[in-house]
Amino acid sequence: MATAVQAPEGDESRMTAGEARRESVVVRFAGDSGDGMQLTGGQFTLSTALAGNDLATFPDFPAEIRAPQGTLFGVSAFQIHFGSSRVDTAGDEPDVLVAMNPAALKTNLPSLRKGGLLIVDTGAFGERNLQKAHYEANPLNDGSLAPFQLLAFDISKLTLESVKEFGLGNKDALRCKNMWTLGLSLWMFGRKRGPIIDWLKIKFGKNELLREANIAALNAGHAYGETAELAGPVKQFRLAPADAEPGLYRTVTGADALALGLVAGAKLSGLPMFFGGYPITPASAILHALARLREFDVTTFQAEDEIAAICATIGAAYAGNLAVTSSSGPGIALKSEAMGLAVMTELPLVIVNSQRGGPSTGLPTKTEQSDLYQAVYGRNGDTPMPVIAARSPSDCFDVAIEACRLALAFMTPVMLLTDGYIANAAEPWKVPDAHDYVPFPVQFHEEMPETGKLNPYLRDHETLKRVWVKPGTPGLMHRIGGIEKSYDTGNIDYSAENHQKMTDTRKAKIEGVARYIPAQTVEEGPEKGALVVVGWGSTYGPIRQAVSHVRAAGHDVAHIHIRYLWPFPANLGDLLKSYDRVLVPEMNTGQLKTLLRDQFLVDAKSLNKVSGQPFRISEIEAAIMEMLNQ
Amino acid sequence: MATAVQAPEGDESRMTAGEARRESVVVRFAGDSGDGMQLTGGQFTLSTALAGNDLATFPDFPAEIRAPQGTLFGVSAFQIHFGSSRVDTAGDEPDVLVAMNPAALKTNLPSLRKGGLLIVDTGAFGERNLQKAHYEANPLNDGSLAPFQLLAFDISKLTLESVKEFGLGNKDALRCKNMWTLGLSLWMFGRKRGPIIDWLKIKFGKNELLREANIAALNAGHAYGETAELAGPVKQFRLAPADAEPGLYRTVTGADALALGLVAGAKLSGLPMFFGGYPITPASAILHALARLREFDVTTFQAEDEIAAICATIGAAYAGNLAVTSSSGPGIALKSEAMGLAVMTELPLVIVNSQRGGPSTGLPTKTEQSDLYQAVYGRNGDTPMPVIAARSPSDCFDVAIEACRLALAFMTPVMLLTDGYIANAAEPWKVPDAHDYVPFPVQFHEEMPETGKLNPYLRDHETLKRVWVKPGTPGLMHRIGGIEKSYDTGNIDYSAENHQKMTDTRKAKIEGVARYIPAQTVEEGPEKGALVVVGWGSTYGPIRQAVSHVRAAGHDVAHIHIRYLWPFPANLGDLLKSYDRVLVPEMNTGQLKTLLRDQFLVDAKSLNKVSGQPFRISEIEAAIMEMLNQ
Amino acid sequence: MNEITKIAPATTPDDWASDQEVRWCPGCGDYAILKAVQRTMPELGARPENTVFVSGIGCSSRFPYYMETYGFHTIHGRAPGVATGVKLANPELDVWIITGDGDGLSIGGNHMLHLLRRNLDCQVLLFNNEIYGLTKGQYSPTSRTGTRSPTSPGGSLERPVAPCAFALGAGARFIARTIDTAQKMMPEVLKRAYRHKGASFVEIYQNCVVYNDGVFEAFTEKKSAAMTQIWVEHGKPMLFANGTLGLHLNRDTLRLEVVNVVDGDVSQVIVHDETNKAVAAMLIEMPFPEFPVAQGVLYCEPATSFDQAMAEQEVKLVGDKVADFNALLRRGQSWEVKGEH
Amino acid sequence: MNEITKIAPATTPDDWASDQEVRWCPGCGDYAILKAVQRTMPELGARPENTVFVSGIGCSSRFPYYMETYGFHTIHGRAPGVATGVKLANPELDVWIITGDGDGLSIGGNHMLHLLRRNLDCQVLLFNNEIYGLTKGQYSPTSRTGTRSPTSPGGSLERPVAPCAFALGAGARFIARTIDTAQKMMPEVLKRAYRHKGASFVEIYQNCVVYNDGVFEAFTEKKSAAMTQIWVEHGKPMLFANGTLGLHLNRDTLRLEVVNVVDGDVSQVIVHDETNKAVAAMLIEMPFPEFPVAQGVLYCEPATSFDQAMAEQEVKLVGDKVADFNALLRRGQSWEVKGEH
Ligand SMILES: Cc1ncc(C[n+]2csc(CCOP(=O)(O)OP(=O)(O)O)c2C)c(N)n1
Ligand SMILES: Cc1ncc(C[n+]2csc(CCOP(=O)(O)OP(=O)(O)O)c2C)c(N)n1
Ligand code: SF4
Ligand code: SF4
Ligand SMILES: [Mg+2]
Ligand SMILES: [Mg+2]
Repeated sequence: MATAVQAPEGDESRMTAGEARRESVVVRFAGDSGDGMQLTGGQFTLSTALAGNDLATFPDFPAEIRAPQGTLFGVSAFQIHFGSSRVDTAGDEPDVLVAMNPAALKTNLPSLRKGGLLIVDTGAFGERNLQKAHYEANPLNDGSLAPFQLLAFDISKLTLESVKEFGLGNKDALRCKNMWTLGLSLWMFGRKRGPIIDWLKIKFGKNELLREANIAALNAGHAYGETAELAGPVKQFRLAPADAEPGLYRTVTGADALALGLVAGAKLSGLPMFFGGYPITPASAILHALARLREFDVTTFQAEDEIAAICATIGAAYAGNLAVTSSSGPGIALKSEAMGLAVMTELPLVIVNSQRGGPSTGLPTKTEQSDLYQAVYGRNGDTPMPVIAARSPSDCFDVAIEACRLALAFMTPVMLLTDGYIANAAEPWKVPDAHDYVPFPVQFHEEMPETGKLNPYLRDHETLKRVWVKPGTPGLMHRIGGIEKSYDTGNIDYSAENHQKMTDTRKAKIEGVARYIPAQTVEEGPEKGALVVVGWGSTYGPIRQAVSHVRAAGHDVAHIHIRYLWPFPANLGDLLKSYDRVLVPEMNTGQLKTLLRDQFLVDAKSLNKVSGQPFRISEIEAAIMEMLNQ
Repeated sequence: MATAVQAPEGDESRMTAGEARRESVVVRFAGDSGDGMQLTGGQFTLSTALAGNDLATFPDFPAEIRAPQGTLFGVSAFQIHFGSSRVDTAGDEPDVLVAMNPAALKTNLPSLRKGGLLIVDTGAFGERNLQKAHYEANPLNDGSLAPFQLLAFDISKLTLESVKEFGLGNKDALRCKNMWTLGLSLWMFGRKRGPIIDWLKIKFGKNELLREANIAALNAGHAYGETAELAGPVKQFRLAPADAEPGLYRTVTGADALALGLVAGAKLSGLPMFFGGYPITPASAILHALARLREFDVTTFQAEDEIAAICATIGAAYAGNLAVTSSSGPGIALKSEAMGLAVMTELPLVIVNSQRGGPSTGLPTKTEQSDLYQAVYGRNGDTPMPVIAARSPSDCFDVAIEACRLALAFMTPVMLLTDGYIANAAEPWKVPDAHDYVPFPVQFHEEMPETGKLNPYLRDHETLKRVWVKPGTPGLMHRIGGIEKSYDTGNIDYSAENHQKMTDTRKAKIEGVARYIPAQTVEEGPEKGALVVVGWGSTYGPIRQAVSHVRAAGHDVAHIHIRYLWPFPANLGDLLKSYDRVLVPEMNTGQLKTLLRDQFLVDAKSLNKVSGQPFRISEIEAAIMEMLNQ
Repeated sequence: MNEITKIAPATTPDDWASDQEVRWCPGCGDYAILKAVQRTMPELGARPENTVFVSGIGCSSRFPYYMETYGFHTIHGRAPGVATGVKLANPELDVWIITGDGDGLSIGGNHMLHLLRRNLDCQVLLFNNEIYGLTKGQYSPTSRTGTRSPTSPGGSLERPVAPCAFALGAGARFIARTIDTAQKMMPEVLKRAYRHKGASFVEIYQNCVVYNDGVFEAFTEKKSAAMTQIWVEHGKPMLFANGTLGLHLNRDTLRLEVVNVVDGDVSQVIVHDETNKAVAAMLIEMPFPEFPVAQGVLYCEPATSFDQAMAEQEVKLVGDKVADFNALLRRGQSWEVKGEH
Repeated sequence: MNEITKIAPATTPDDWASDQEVRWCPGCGDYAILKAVQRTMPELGARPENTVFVSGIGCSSRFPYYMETYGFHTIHGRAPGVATGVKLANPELDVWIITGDGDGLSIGGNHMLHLLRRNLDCQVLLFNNEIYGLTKGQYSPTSRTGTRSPTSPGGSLERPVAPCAFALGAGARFIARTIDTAQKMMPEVLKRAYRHKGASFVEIYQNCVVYNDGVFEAFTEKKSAAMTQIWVEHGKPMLFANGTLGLHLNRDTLRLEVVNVVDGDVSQVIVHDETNKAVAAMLIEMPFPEFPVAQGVLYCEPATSFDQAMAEQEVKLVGDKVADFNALLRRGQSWEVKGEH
């Protein structure tokens, strides 16, 4: 069997056994949409987690459902970063790239670390595939891969051989390639096959043939690694398990954690949940997850559009449910008018925005943080609403609970920002115990007013939250709506003083939220100094790593990561002013920067990346160093 | 005939002939929705204009179409401020209040200047009307009107007498009350009746009976003034005509001027206009005006909703028209998603927002400036768009032309902000000559590309505007859409570098607009100093007056009024920094303030009024003085 | 909607009137509808505290303020969405939707379509005045071609949508029509609508005295009503003009015809079968004045309502599954990190 | 749409194919539709530069990228709006709307309603795969009750909307139906649609191999097609099964029935009158498999199109009025301020 094995040119360190010292490794699986790379990645992730490594993943797939085979735009990739110490990002550049066809090689090679290991299925490098990938010459032969360690062999053929006995058709047999590759990968990192085999048994259930063929391919790939056939660069790695708090762990994606957090929020409040949504990438996953949880008193409603979705949610909130709606940028834009209604009627609502690349339809499957303006400012009128953001997949759980808590504590819609990266990425999660959370049970208003007439805008003096009266309550019939209402009676009131008072009240209520949220802490580094890097949302990982690295090199830098974006924690302004410089890396053109400058008059500077890809640690490091040297 | 005439208590100056020295007078007509106060006001405005006074008006009517008679919420009012020198606002407080019924008295009295003249129709002060206005005692008798000069007499009865000969029914006859009152008012200010009579002739056309009755009532009211029956406070006033540039004048409302400006913009560009709208207060007036202008190559389309309206507009822009859509806050919110499409496809579009009281349905007939955030930031993704604002009714004409110019010069949607106050208010307008404007004719792209394939995102190197190719052009077929497109080919492109480049380009293009707009000037006062008052939109009048007054009293204050809100004029930052203090009065909770602080890091302070009513001059004066004394 | 309950303590029409001043123009048809609804509610055995009126924006949509029930005056066109949330969150509530021809068929047409096809259990009262009242008289989607208005000074060009035909195409299972001034018949229609489980669509011809006065006069005027209206009733021959005229279906042309009824011989007159969709379609679109305008329950063919289907599915799916949240959190493959490590 | 022009220089199907790689899943029914359209365009005598394809968002809405014409891939559900602007701005253009069951009937249902009632001259091709393809397989408004999908794991509850019934209720004047694989018949339907002046609504059953594979199989399979499809043609008796079966209208129950045709005796079989709305409604809603699925032009009754009415009104209103802008600026009462002052 022709296995091309090649060591890299130059003096780049080899990925040999000696490298097992590395604390972490980044592996990227890339192939055709039909090659099952997401499944491979997912299962590799599971085995990584079971091996006790910390990890972060980054699935990166095309907008097309199933693009024609072999095309550049049809490439689907899955990157995983895992290690024996804390892992915060999916990794700047892969150490190992598995490329299942020429298109995958072409689109992913630029990110491979120089000297990194490249595993290639030569069986997929035929004329047609090379053409589809717009290769003029076969890169395996033209020396262009010299900077890498190349391991090129005919995985297709090996797979076919390994499943021959099952008599599958050629197409089905080739579909087992991903399991073969996974088997090899498991061997490389010394992983157990057992859990994957268990999963294959469940997945293929009654289809014995496919089940056994896939298991055979997995075993064959693993066995291939164990034989002596792999000379040269490829050795087994062993990464020690990461230090982690004791407890029960699972992997979780942001979308799943968010769905679970919403259910937790409902449970803590003692309310049934109503979730109104309309499919849109990458928000749909939350709706999908909740649709399966009927027994947790969750009603999901797939509306005819985003407007109907939020309106149904508003109706459910009026009727006394914990109401949630969710979408992505374009859908959130459509909800703007109705959000105003929710603000005006002061109904509790959680609005989840899984941000994606914009403007307009933009880049639906890519990530971005460019809806912060929309979240804070994107409504007609003076229409304030709390905005909070999740920083990582598992953080979605806590942030979802917090969104529910704030919505109910203040009778207000709350915008929860997450993004495409967080939604799809997975990380290990120490499974919490629901009993560890402080419940926030809801008291509906049932008291008969002395006047005989309820004022639905009767307020709590502390929080300014209005009463919540459920239809069905005898004697408390009342009408609410989008027209300005009297502070004193709740009846329609256009008078100048009243509108001023209600506007001031709405503003004061939301500003007052700042008194009920935790003070801003510093993630890492000193409470004052030369430079602070301020982030929000999914830039958490790269910022944290970048600040760590730069601090390790002796620089005076701190990291602040903001969860509460509107209103800000009460101490944030003073905190920021205690640093000489403020750097704000964002996957947008500078939206948090605007908020900070407006609110605190600090000279915050932007580091912007709007490419649909998360920040690399190195990009942030470079920006920090540049700013320090200014 | 019982005419109660009362001089005010205390030492307030009487409104006697001596007062003719006053440079300006504020009159407010208030009555039932059915009393025709808007008509009265409109015609009084016309006669004022014809008399050569400068003027500003403020119609203030209820949200109800025709509220039940006599109710407080059914009161409709029209205020006019006119004078022999420049008039910038509709006046802080009326000098003369005409109250046609108890409800009108109750709701409008609080604004009457102490010592001002109050004219009341006693005929409408029966038991039922008093009750409906929630008066426990008749205010005409209980001494509560002592601080004012009261002129109370039975206008209803006088009107009935004056039209008796025409044999109208009681209802129709009483409808002439407003003309009777107008006649009296004309007498008070020494105005000619001729133009009003001409207008009545046109208005009632074939209905001879009503026409003659109304004319008779008008004459009777006038004659009443001339007779000696009015003792005491009421004298005739004569205000000298205001100084004005020579030329032809007419009165114009903001809505009309805006419609005319759009037509002018279309003419200057040489394009047909397509206007897509959906009725909403106070934006509808623009659609109404344009619907009558078919012969000016204007197509108006009443869509099924605001989304369809903007989408049709986008389609018309694609097809090569000068496309305009218009709405008010809630409708603009609905258009947010489609605005993103216009930004992404880089099509020229004018989006007019006639702002009204918010949030949500809010106060549809009241004015506000609270959609600036929405204009600048209210879309998903990084979606920049120029935003400009009109400051007064006649200014709408120039601003509309400017919006057209920018949209076409940069192939971008442009948001034009006006508001309910400007839309309805009237002022004298020196009618421009269309030939005085520099045309900006459009060149569609028709050149065959050398490659044989058009790149619809081919750009002008200077302005970064893309080419505009009209469907129907042979050989240049191309596809555009909301998905990110390649900078180089215009085909779909999700790649990281391309998205970054396109994002940067969209941003640079809009920021570049700053190079093609006039530098910011100072409206009044020095170019640097202790304090600058910065405004935008319809606060122009009160700010201008307040700054004038305070300057007249010797204080170091300047006034800057911003037309170009996004991007700002290139010199604005430096200009603002040349003052020690920056005060930003806005009819919102501080939206321009946010932009200024973010962009220039100046410590701009807000003066906010969100009551549905324009600022009073005195409110701004007070804020200036407070800030100066800090 | 709920069966008319016998046991509920009786209410009077006054119990259903809120303390708010009514703010429509004097003479507006909305007053008559309000009165009819307030008069009918006690007869339904409905309870104010279990009743929710949801509306959009328009003159008609002010309605909820005048009812002493729970009420939600939402935003333009979106009442069906809000009503859906209210009903799904608490299926015990009686939900009424009040909308106008602009609110329900212009901006809100899509929500109306989906409400009807989903068959949410609620009553939709569409006040059709063929005009936008609240925004001062622009033509609406139901305005007749040629309507002059501020936005159509030369006359509107669009062919109007027929609300009941639209509802039929949308899959509505209950379609009825009545007139603001029909104080005797409207309560009957409302009762039927209330009793129908599923979305009940009721078009009410409503006169806008200010912007479209008399637009329905030709068939609503009391004195000619016998000739210009036909009130259909399930199982009864379709007669009008005090029984002297009837509707006949020409089986060759497949079109309706007006026939004389002589000596009470109704053999040529078709009997109203409210479950026959094809005939309902013909009744709805009968051209006036060649035909009278059909009123009453034009189509009624019940099917499972959305809320009911949801409740049934919930029972089926949830069964006696225990909702153990901690177990849910632990679902999927997990691993234990030991303390010693 | 325009009459099929004879004089235009001939094009070939290849002239209508853009240089873009087609990005649908291998085996998707969209390919067949694309091919049929590209094949038909030359036969219409249409010109690529005068043709605009407007679409919303969905797999189907990618269509314009593959046509070498002008094209606009807009936003979800809004193609009718954009198309309206294009056509009104330049009535010379041939406007085609491409939409899906989600795009056109879920989020875009209202625009579809108004496009149809306004009767804008354009062709609407609705690719109905009874699923949301692009967002990965959620049920759509046309999905059959009980459809299991990521958002309806227990089976969908809603009754589906019937696209052609909806179009009829909306007032469409041209309604047709065809199948992605019907490569022989689809061009005929497309030609009729193109020739119809006004909004032509064409529902195309389209197979989504990934998320809803085979959902139409029962009546689209070639081998049983003769029994499961009926292609109607104006003026011809409604026959299927190679002429051995036909549709009969029972004049008592007023319902359609399938009858045997013996020895070519079609006297019991109704003749298709495409202007008969009532029969069109019945054809559209014939339950399968008791009846075959009706294909072809089900209803066609032309009326003035919106753009045409607008053009006519313009001529009438504008006449030979001179558009003097300076005079317009001076309209109304004005006054002169003299220089001496
Ligand atoms: C989003 C939005 N668009 C437009 C409006 C303005 N608007 C209010 S009511 C209305 C139409 C009302 O017509 P209809 O529903 O027929 O009610 P009617 O007043 O005739 O009873 C419109 C266009 C609005 N309030 N909100
Ligand atoms: C405003 C908005 N909401 C939701 C989406 C997500 N989305 C894209 S396509 C689609 C449905 C597509 O279904 P259909 O129209 O039937 O097209 P198909 O993919 O089946 O051809 C949805 C929900 C979007 N792009 N924009
Ligand atoms: S405008 Fe018409 S519909 Fe509205 S309240 Fe007045 S009469 Fe009634
Ligand atoms: S998902 Fe379905 S509809 Fe979309 S391209 Fe694939 S097969 Fe076609
Ligand atoms: Mg109406
Ligand atoms: Mg579909």
